[in-house]
Amino acid sequence: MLSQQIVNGIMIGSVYALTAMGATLIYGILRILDIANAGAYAVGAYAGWYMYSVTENILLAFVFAMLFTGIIGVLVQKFIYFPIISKPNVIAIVPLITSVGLFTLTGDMLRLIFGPNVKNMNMTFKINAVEIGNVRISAEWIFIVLLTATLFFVLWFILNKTKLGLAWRATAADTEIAKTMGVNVHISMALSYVLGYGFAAAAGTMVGVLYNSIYPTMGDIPSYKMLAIIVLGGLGNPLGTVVAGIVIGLSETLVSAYFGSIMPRDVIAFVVLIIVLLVKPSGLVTRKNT
Amino acid sequence: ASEQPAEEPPAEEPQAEEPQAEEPPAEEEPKEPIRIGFFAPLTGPAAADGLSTSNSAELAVEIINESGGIDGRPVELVSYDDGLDTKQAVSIAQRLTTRDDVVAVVSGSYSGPTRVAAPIFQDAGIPMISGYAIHPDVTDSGDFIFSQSFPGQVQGKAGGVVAVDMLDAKRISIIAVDIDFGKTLAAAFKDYVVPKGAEIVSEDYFGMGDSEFAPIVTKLKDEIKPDLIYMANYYGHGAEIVRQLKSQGFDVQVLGTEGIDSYQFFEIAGEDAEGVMITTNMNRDSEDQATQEYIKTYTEKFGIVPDMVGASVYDAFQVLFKAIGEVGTDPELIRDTIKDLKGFKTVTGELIEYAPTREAIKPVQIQIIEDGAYHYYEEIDDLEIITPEPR
Amino acid sequence: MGELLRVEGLSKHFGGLKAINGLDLTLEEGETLGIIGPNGAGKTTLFNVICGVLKPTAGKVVLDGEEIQGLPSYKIAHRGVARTFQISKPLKDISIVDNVVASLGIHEYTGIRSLLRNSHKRETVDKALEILERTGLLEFKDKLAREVSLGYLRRLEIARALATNPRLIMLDEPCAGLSNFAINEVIDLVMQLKSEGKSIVLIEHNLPISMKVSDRITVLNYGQKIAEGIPEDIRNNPQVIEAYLGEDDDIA
Amino acid sequence: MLEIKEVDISYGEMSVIKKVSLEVKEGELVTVIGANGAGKTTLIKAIMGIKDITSGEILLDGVDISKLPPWKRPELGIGYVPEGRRVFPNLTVDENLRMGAYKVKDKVKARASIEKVYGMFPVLKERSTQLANTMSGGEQQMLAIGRALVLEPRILLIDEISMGLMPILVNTSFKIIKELNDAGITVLIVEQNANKVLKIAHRGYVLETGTIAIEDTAKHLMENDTVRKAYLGG
Amino acid sequence: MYLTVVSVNIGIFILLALSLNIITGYAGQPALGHAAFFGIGAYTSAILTTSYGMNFWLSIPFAFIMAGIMGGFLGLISIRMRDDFLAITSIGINFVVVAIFQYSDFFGGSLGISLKRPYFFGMKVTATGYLILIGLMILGTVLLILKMKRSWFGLALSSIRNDETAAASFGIDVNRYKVLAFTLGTAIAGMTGAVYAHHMTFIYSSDFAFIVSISILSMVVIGGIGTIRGPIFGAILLGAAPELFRFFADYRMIVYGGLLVFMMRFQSQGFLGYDSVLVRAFKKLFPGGLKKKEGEIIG
Ligand SMILES: Nc1ncnc2c1ncn2[C@@H]1O[C@H](COP(=O)(O)OP(=O)(O)OP(=O)(O)O)[C@@H](O)[C@H]1O
Ligand SMILES: Nc1ncnc2c1ncn2[C@@H]1O[C@H](COP(=O)(O)OP(=O)(O)OP(=O)(O)O)[C@@H](O)[C@H]1O
Ligand SMILES: [Mg+2]
Ligand SMILES: [Mg+2]
Repeated sequence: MLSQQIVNGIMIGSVYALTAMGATLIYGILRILDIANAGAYAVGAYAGWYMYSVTENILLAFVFAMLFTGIIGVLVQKFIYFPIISKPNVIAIVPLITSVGLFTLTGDMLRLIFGPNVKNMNMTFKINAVEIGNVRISAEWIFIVLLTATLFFVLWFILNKTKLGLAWRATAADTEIAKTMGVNVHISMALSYVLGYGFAAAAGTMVGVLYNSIYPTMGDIPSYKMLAIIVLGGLGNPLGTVVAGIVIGLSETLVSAYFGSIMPRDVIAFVVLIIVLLVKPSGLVTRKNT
Repeated sequence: ASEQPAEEPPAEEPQAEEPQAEEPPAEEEPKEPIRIGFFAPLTGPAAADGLSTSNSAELAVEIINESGGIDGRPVELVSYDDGLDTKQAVSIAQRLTTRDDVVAVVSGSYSGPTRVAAPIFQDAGIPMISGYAIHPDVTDSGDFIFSQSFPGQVQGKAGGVVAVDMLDAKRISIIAVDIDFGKTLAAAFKDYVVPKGAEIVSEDYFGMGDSEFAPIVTKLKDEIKPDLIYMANYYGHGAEIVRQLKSQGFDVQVLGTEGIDSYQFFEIAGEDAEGVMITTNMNRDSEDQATQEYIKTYTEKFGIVPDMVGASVYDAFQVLFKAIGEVGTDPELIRDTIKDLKGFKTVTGELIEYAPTREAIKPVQIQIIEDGAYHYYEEIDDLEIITPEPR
Repeated sequence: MGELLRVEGLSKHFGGLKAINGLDLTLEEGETLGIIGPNGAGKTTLFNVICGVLKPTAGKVVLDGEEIQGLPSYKIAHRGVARTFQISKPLKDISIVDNVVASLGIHEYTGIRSLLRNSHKRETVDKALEILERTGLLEFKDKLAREVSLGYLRRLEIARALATNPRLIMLDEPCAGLSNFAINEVIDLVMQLKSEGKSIVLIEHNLPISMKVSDRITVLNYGQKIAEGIPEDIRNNPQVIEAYLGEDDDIA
Repeated sequence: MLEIKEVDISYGEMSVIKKVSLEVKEGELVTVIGANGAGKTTLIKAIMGIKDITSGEILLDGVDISKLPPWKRPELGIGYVPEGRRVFPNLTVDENLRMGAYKVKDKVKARASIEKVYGMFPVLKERSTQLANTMSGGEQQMLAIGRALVLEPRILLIDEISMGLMPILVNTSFKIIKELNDAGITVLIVEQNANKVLKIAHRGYVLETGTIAIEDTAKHLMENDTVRKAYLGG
Repeated sequence: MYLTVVSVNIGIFILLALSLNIITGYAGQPALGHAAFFGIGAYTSAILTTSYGMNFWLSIPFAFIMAGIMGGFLGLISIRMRDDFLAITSIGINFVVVAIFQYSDFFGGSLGISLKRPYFFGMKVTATGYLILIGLMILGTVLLILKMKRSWFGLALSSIRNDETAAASFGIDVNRYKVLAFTLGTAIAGMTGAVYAHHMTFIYSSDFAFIVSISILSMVVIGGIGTIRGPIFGAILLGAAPELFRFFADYRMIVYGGLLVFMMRFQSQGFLGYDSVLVRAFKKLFPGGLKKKEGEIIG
């Protein structure tokens, strides 16, 4: 059973990492704890669901979800976040409250448009589950792990290997000076939101497929769990996010399998977080410096 | 569907159109409406249940008004959204009792809001019937407070009957949601099955928002190997559990509760739902005309199939209509009438009477899922089992 | 006059980098010690270690015969050591005068009891204004610290240090970013402090200033002392010239 | 090349630059000196586009750039050494320099410029992977200068080059500026160290509480009594 | 009656917002788990009055102390962690506290705790009674904060908020003051919790969930962080919102979310913050009217 549980844990962990990837990116670049990213996750799931129910094509559903939500992301950053963070002397809580407002807004908008009841994709993967010894991994899960790995790699590559990534980090450090170096902050931030919200949408759609249920409040739990994950991962660090997601997935699974119901599942993430941070206040993975 | 603003007066036309037998011709002024309060979580995490109940409330009022109201007086619904927040429930209760001039109230909400509102109605001397709140303290608030569903304790016991007496389960695993609903049901279930010689081989509790059950299912499949799983949880959880069972290839009898009595359970679980049994209060295969009529009109009007919470709230209204029809709008008389109500037909079966704790005594339905729908399996009407124990 | 401060075998390493490396120093009561040395020599790090912002890797800091290394910086401040920051650290969203008042309260921060004591008594505010006057900040007294120009923030550093009424003042490049006129004011101020018997440690790259006010100058390089002596000697020290001053002052 | 015409700038309701006009011709090295709080930094920020002007014009090659977003300016060849270093704190030294070369399209060329800067300030090369905020004050200043140079600008705006540098490096950096200028780069430099800057500058402006008080050749300024008293310490 | 009950609810939020403002507004520590301490107070009082038969009035100081002690622990954690790490850790603490309430039978577990209405000299305390009590508590808290703003304590918190290293350089024991700020702020929240529990007559773990913390913080920020009037105004606005917005029926959560976004977008200083449009207009109309008193710190 242990090996199966470890596999379960890693799988769940990849869902968490996937879910938190967009928020990690946005935090890494803009230092905004963007709770509304969980709203994008739900919006993305609905967009994916809509496309799938019209076309029955899952690939199209993914692309549409990411594009649609990414565009919303651009609008949101252009008309809301950007003006806010470019004001002088705004405190860090302001964007956070904004994102809470946005999150409330999107959740309820979804409820009004689509109703409070669950929607489903009823999509079955044609591929069979893989069995290795007595460990069983379903096709959906393999797909999730691949998706997480891909997004992680894309993000890692952009952040560390491209000029855009450098510009993002510089903008986070000092927007004013970044501008004078030639960074068009409108474009670079818009891009960060396209990706940040696009990733969230991919996660939302994927989770919608996985659990076969899409509903307006589906972002509620990710909204805070992803905060725990990005902080545990060392804030704004994609590798950290993957590691943290898996650590949390594993902890939850193993606790639930071997200790039963000693605490609510969602709390495990925070218990792990608090313990890790007390020992290592800068998170699991920190950027190397000399 | 509940775009209707909270206090919009109900449509008045039906009254004019319907030929009204016992009434003198239509020259008379329209009579003062009877106002009935209602609250439910229309926003927030429980919005789906809120919608079901408010649909039912609307439907109940519409139907009674179409048939000429009560005593010729139209019924007006004063409906509020509590957002599943106790603070709001308190203000709503205050508003209903001091401003809105309602003669009685139905709660379409969960235990928390219903529980905090109850003492306010009690103090104001206005009867409240809770549709489906399970918390035992709700009716403890006083003699004006009733519960339309059987208490968790009864349903848990009934689940026990199904598990050990009907299905002869020996090794049972419990998976329950960690709120009053799941805890109460699981406890009552245990209390019944353990003395009967069944063994509870595992108990797992999880949070309301949880959707990941692979670890539990793996554990049950590889290690515990129960011959029955008792699920005291809601449709989202239940559906995911049966899907996981299927995906991990674990074939075991699942017994659920009214929590998964919702069409949404099939929506999510699809074929994996087949064979699952539940304890609930509505018999979908009932020959009772009112029940079939309710299912039909509800489905036509709202485009979705009614569920247990909706049906319970609908019944709560039927009880109130009946009482008001008999004794008018005096709250104390209404209370007394409800208290003495016996053998009243509702869409969730016959309401035998209210227990001294003012919780409904009615048969428990056992339904089984076959061909993507709930069907009759058995009914438990043994009074020993369905009468709540005094507290 | 006795010894006020002694630094013994002090080291501070950042990973492999030895910012301070086995440094010995002494400061007599009432003395003004100039510290010069190339960029990155470890001067600011020395201040940070003495003031408790950083913990030393090895070695001792002795103030008044007591070892103080490793004490938290607020305790060191309580022992009469004040310092300015090379990169200004103003309290940005409060006014200039309140920046100084905050510093005047050094002995008032006694925990919950401080809740009962008014921070803006007449005397306190007057004292703050007097210090602002001395440091040429009076006209900005009601501005928020974030609204004044860099030069004035440099002066605010000094004002705040003075406000704690220290025995030992450690100035980290107080004249950087100041106009010539203001530099003279600062020199006057330092001379005045000297005459009041304060002990001073001064980091300053502007050598004429250092020479003018210091009784003694210590030269650091790579975290070590490479020379020490009276100003004239230092100026002519070939090592100092090579590593620090450069051969030729004329660039045009 | 750069021409500022009747520019007004204010913070909120407080006006800090009043009808300032100044000009830097192609290939010139011009300095602005002035007391603390005179408005020098504000003026430079306005040219760089990170402080809005209330009225007036800022012309580069005869074109008004005052409405241009700041990130278009490096494209026009404007390099900038900001006041107070403003290095990107949690980027490494090398990354800071790469940011300086952000607008250099050619990767090879960018690398070459960075290596050139490393040549000028060897300590930066030694520390190329150190995070900028852990560098000493003077080291950060070198980085700030280097970051502006990697762009190989046509015109360089410098807000206090000598701050926090050791004497030998003060000289070096003025020498670098002079050499760059000799090589044809136009320079506008704000500086407290009037003695040194006037030695290399062609012309200078004296800014007093937001207005230009004196404008003359560097040589004349050095001889000017008021300037001598107020800015040259003698 | 209805208005009274709504006012009590708002009053409770005012106290919560004012107390959070001590931690977040004055000391600058991002604390996103304030509801946990509200809950600790509520549960302390509830357990004392139900399981130990303690008098309600006596339970209030206990709630105050208990929440303060727990808040002090968070303060200790805040010494080790900065900024966003602290913010998220405080969210975590909120979740852990709620989980403890929910999972331990001692705290009523998933059934919550039902309480009896308390008496005041033999009279059942009514909504009006609670309103008076809350009013007095608000008054006390406001006076305390006024005092704080003019004291060395307030100046120490402002200094820490601005720059901890600088603050330490002139003798402020940063750690101690952080712990004190947390203790004071959370203790007031705890005291509020005691009243809340008895006013509601029923408490349940999720009454103190993270979302409540966020609402409290929104009140502080919407009103104007670091002022006294701000949190009060924010609490009134957002506290009354569920009632005011009933008019919008189904759209009210959208209106609520929209309001937050709109306010932050156009008035990030808060409605009555130091540089807000309203305050500036007021200053223009009545020069000297809102003049900063000597010694009022926050700028
Ligand atoms: N936190 C740190 N991590 C790594 N290196 C550091 C750190 N702090 C300082 N250093 C290095 O230690 C050396 C000494 O720095 P310090 O600030 O003491 O120099 P300094 O003598 O004050 O120089 P300057 O005259 O330029 O201000 C520098 O090379 C600097 O890069
Ligand atoms: N953010 C701000 N808000 C309000 N006023 C400001 C702000 N920044 C600068 N000022 C004011 O503008 C004036 C000019 O400031 P500026 O920084 O341009 O001066 P400077 O000449 O660069 O001085 P220094 O030599 O000290 O750097 C000063 O009086 C200052 O008080
Ligand atoms: Mg230094
Ligand atoms: Mg300047």
